[in-house]
Amino acid sequence: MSNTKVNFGSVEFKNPVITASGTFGFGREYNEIFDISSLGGISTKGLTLNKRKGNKGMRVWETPSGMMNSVGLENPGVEDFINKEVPFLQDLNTNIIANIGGSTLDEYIEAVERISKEKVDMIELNISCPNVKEGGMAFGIKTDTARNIVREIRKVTNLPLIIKLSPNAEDIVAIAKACEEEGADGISLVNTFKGLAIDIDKRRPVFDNVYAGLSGPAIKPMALRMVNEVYKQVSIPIMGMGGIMNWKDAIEFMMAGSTCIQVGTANFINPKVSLEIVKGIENFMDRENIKSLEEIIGII
Amino acid sequence: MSNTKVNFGSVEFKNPVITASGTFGFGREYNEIFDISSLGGISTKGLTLNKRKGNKGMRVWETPSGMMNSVGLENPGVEDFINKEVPFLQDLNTNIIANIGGSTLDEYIEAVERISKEKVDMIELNISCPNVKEGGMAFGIKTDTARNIVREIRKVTNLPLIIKLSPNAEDIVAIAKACEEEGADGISLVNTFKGLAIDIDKRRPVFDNVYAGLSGPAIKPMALRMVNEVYKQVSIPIMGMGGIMNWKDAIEFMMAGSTCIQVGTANFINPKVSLEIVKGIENFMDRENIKSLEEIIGII
Amino acid sequence: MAKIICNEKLSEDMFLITIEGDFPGEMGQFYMIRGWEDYPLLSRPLSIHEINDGSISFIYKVLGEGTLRLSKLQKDDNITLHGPYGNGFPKAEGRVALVGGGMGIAPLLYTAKKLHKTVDILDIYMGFRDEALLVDKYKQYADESYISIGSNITDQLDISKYDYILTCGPEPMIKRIVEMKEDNHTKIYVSMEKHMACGIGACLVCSCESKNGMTRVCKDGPVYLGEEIFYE
Amino acid sequence: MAKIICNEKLSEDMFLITIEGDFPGEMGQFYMIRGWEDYPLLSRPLSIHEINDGSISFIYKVLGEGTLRLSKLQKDDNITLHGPYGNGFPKAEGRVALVGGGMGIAPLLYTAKKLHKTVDILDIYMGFRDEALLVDKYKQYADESYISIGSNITDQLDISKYDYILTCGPEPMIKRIVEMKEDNHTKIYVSMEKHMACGIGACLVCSCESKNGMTRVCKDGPVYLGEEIFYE
Ligand SMILES: Cc1cc2nc3c(=O)[nH]c(=O)nc-3n(C[C@H](O)[C@H](O)[C@H](O)COP(=O)(O)OP(=O)(O)OC[C@H]3O[C@@H](n4cnc5c(N)ncnc54)[C@H](O)[C@@H]3O)c2cc1C
Ligand SMILES: Cc1cc2nc3c(=O)[nH]c(=O)nc-3n(C[C@H](O)[C@H](O)[C@H](O)COP(=O)(O)OP(=O)(O)OC[C@H]3O[C@@H](n4cnc5c(N)ncnc54)[C@H](O)[C@@H]3O)c2cc1C
Ligand SMILES: Cc1cc2nc3c(=O)[nH]c(=O)nc-3n(C[C@H](O)[C@H](O)[C@H](O)COP(=O)(O)O)c2cc1C
Ligand SMILES: Cc1cc2nc3c(=O)[nH]c(=O)nc-3n(C[C@H](O)[C@H](O)[C@H](O)COP(=O)(O)O)c2cc1C
Ligand code: FES
Ligand code: FES
Repeated sequence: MSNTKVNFGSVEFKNPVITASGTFGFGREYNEIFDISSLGGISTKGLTLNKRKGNKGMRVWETPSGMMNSVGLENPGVEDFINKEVPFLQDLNTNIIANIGGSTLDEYIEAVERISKEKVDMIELNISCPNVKEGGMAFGIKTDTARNIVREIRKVTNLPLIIKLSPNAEDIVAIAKACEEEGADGISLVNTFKGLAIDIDKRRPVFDNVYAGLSGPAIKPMALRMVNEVYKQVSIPIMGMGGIMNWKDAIEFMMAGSTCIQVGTANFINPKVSLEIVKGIENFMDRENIKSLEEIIGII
Repeated sequence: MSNTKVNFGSVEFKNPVITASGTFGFGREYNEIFDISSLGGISTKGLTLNKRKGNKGMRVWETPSGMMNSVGLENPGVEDFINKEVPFLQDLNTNIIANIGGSTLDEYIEAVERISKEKVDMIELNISCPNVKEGGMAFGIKTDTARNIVREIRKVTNLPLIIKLSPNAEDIVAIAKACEEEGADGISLVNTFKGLAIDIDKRRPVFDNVYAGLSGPAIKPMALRMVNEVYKQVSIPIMGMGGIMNWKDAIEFMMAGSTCIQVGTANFINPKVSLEIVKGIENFMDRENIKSLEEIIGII
Repeated sequence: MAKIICNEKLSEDMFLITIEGDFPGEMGQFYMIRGWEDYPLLSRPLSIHEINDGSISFIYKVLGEGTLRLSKLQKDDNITLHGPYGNGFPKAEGRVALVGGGMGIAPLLYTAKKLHKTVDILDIYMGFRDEALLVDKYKQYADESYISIGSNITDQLDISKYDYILTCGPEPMIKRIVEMKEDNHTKIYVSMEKHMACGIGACLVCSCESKNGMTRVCKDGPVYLGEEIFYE
Repeated sequence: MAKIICNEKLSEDMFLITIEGDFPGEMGQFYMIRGWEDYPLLSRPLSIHEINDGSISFIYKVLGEGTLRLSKLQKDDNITLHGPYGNGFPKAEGRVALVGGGMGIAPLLYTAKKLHKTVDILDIYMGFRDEALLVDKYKQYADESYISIGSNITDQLDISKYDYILTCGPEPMIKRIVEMKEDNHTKIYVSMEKHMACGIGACLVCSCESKNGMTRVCKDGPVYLGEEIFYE
């Protein structure tokens, strides 16, 4: 059987398939459906220093081949995560990526410091959440702001650090380069695209927060393009995502330059999809006689 | 019956429905299917100073609820347009918008000067075509470059001038403001989103040009958001577009801040869709007892 | 994937779909259903209406794209179900009333079937907007059944007669029932509706605030003690 | 919108669909077809296979999402057709051969039906990969018919015997035929295939360069004189 192992910088993944932050909780629910240890990794629901209730009002809206969400980083806070979720996650045989969000630089720093004392395999710094006012995404739009936060975070953690970029960034390649220069170990992209939906009968936005984040197959062509643009300009590895629904999409992202891929919205459509993507990649490797996925990463 | 008239700056449109550049040719083909004089206006296929053959290789690719195109501004050139198409267009009872593209500032200027001698109702300056290398979109990414081209073009034409913005712009609100400051009479947005598709069997991009432009329902949430962001910050009127498939989508765009709306990809799915959108808007106005569309433009 | 046994039109816009297979499920639980491959993107939550040997059924009202596509499916077509999800109704005891409004009657049939043998009294209240449906099917399990068409079914309800009220339907109806409560002996359980994505508690799009903090309607609900909820 | 009369499986992956209505069309023209509302986005071009009083039919091969969805449609289901589009085959005269490879046989039935009474000789050549299909239907209009399965149908073709060759099929086949031409008496017309969006000549996604400049396959084609085209 084919060897799906990939090295993402210094971290080895048994396969390149990781479930995306915010779409897989802390793994417990999906673990009731299949053995999630068979995945390459899990990125946790976005964590903030303190507990958050998230946004009020409608939180989900369906669009053509996409969905918009306005969860707004509802989460139990880092401390609760460490006490209640880390023990469960550590017993799994898969890589654990702690996804960290925040509203202020200090909040990010404190959260990262705290999590860095724990046995998680990686930190994914979310500077790209479009659903929290004055937070998250603000850090991921301008290159200088992004550079600054990565620099500060890099000082306080020795864990492998990947930065999750926003497709709403002014210049995603420039931001990725800045992350690389400031010592990030990898890049993940993309988070959701900022979108709007209007209830024409009520004559007002569907979401209390007005704008919300678009994910799913609708965004795939753009996400894939951004991965490829970044791949051509940076040397640190990439986790690509955005609308991956099946193994073919996953291979496209790898050919565009992703070392690992993340599966988000697709989990909602088929809870076992990440497992099926692992199998699909294995079969593809067998059929095409691919010994190592390195052969196809960035091949286009 | 309801009065669907709107004033776009100094130009009156009998209704706000305009067919989008590149999706309606010069109107001839659709005029065989229905009387296109019943539309508010027509934006022509993107014209350049000289004739262009467009891109080689695959030019269209279907994506989930979207399509990518890589036509690359194939067009007969401004002179041929004036000789062969303008006479036909002038006989129609609808507003004619000449969409102008180019690769260099000089090329833009010359094309606009030439077209300004003709009886077209408006110029739509396309600084956002993602499908021509070293051209089109390059002008629509950075605010300063956009500002500069609008300033120069404004000097050479007295026709109402609208600038068509790219969703790939670094800061679409800043660009829109710059256009306003430089004397543009309106803004149209959005052009297509830059995307990538990969043929995994051939291990190479589908398009010879690698990236291509995504349009259709997939992009609607993002296009609508951009229209709303621009509407909040500029006072010149907006023509909104991106994935409008029916009258409900059109009303959403108007509520987000569009004075007129443009229909692109939807023409391919149903050649009479623009007419049906006009009817749908009329019925909506009757039902909701709306006397003038001004009542709902930007209402959210 | 499972096969459709039949997909019967009950009225202008209501359908009863029966699917082949031995599906598990408790009263008040739901399945995430898709009768299509890719489009629309999300699956639709539907409450278990009935489970028999070798089949499960749902009733649904045609509202938008998803239920419209469901309504076009025919015998032997394939359909995908994920579930059962949610907590479901509690094992009520003593004197029990089931109160359903509109499509809220859907989960009450299976609930009635499960409860009618063990409780002392089982009364069923059903409110419809235009037309009463499936009434005989429900009556077989009821001691008394009450029906209203076009008016508030809650007008007929005296909650003090019951130990348990299990209710499902539009939020204003639920709210009225919860507000009827004066003493503490009647336990009112309500089934809530929220737009969903995952259906299993992972994505938090169905979260809402309850008196005990944030709660996921798909996983911690959809059934709650009436007083726990902030109504709109 | 029109109604489906029948949608018959001809082989593993080929179907014949017949649609109710009096549809216009010339030989070699096509329709843009969608057997669905919103998804997939674009309509699919299919060549007219046959037109009878009160019906039109197409044959298609199941390849991707669109043709798969077409294949699931049943009698009485609705379908949307826009057309007829394209120039179609010219009114050939004298000795005529129709040469089809694979799905390229689709437009040749209607072409044969239209031509067989007016031309001197009408021979039909059909190349299949695995299995011959519909052969009898074609034979009724042919003076001679030639069939190959798995090999090149062009091996049987002597083009000098004909005044006109009308051909449709894979590009390598078409190219072989065009390259056979030595003298000038045989006119070879080829039907080209390109991915399309509008189908009517407005969007230019089907454009390609011919010896006479840029040409829109949907509007100026799909039929061209063989020597006008640059083959790949
Ligand atoms: C736990 C639960 C059980 C339900 N049980 C039933 C049942 O047994 N019978 C029945 O007819 N209906 C039931 N509903 C409501 C049903 O899920 C919606 O009517 C259905 O999803 C509408 O889909 P659509 O495609 O027709 O509408 P659209 O408006 O096109 O749907 C768009 C999106 O909004 C969601 N949505 C729209 N309306 C609702 C709604 N009222 N509740 C939740 N999501 C919605 C859809 O799921 C979809 O994601 C239940 C809802 C929940 C949450
Ligand atoms: C003028 C013309 C006439 C045709 N007549 C017939 C016919 O009579 N019978 C028949 O079986 N096929 C015919 N084809 C090919 C047919 O259109 C495609 O096989 C079909 O569109 C594939 O759709 P899909 O959804 O199954 O495949 P997908 O690969 O899922 O389609 C994705 C997109 O690519 C386009 N596409 C894919 N393959 C082709 C192709 N070979 N040619 C053009 N577009 C393609 C589709 O239209 C769609 O937009 C014709 C094509 C043209 C241009
Ligand atoms: C409901 C939902 C919640 C999300 N929450 C987070 C989050 O907390 N942190 C984060 O970095 N990304 C979050 N995302 C973004 C996803 O991780 C992913 O980047 C995005 O959805 C694109 O991938 P997809 O199209 O495969 O879903 C969320 C996405 C969804 C749909
Ligand atoms: C095939 C095609 C060709 C296009 N050509 C042009 C063009 O020449 N000039 C231009 O400004 N926009 C062009 N566009 C962009 C459209 O005018 C429109 O901005 C875009 O498609 C978004 O709208 P839609 O989703 O309704 O199609 C083209 C779009 C398509 C699909
Ligand atoms: S629908 Fe995902 S948590 Fe409830
Ligand atoms: S498909 Fe639009 S021009 Fe041919």
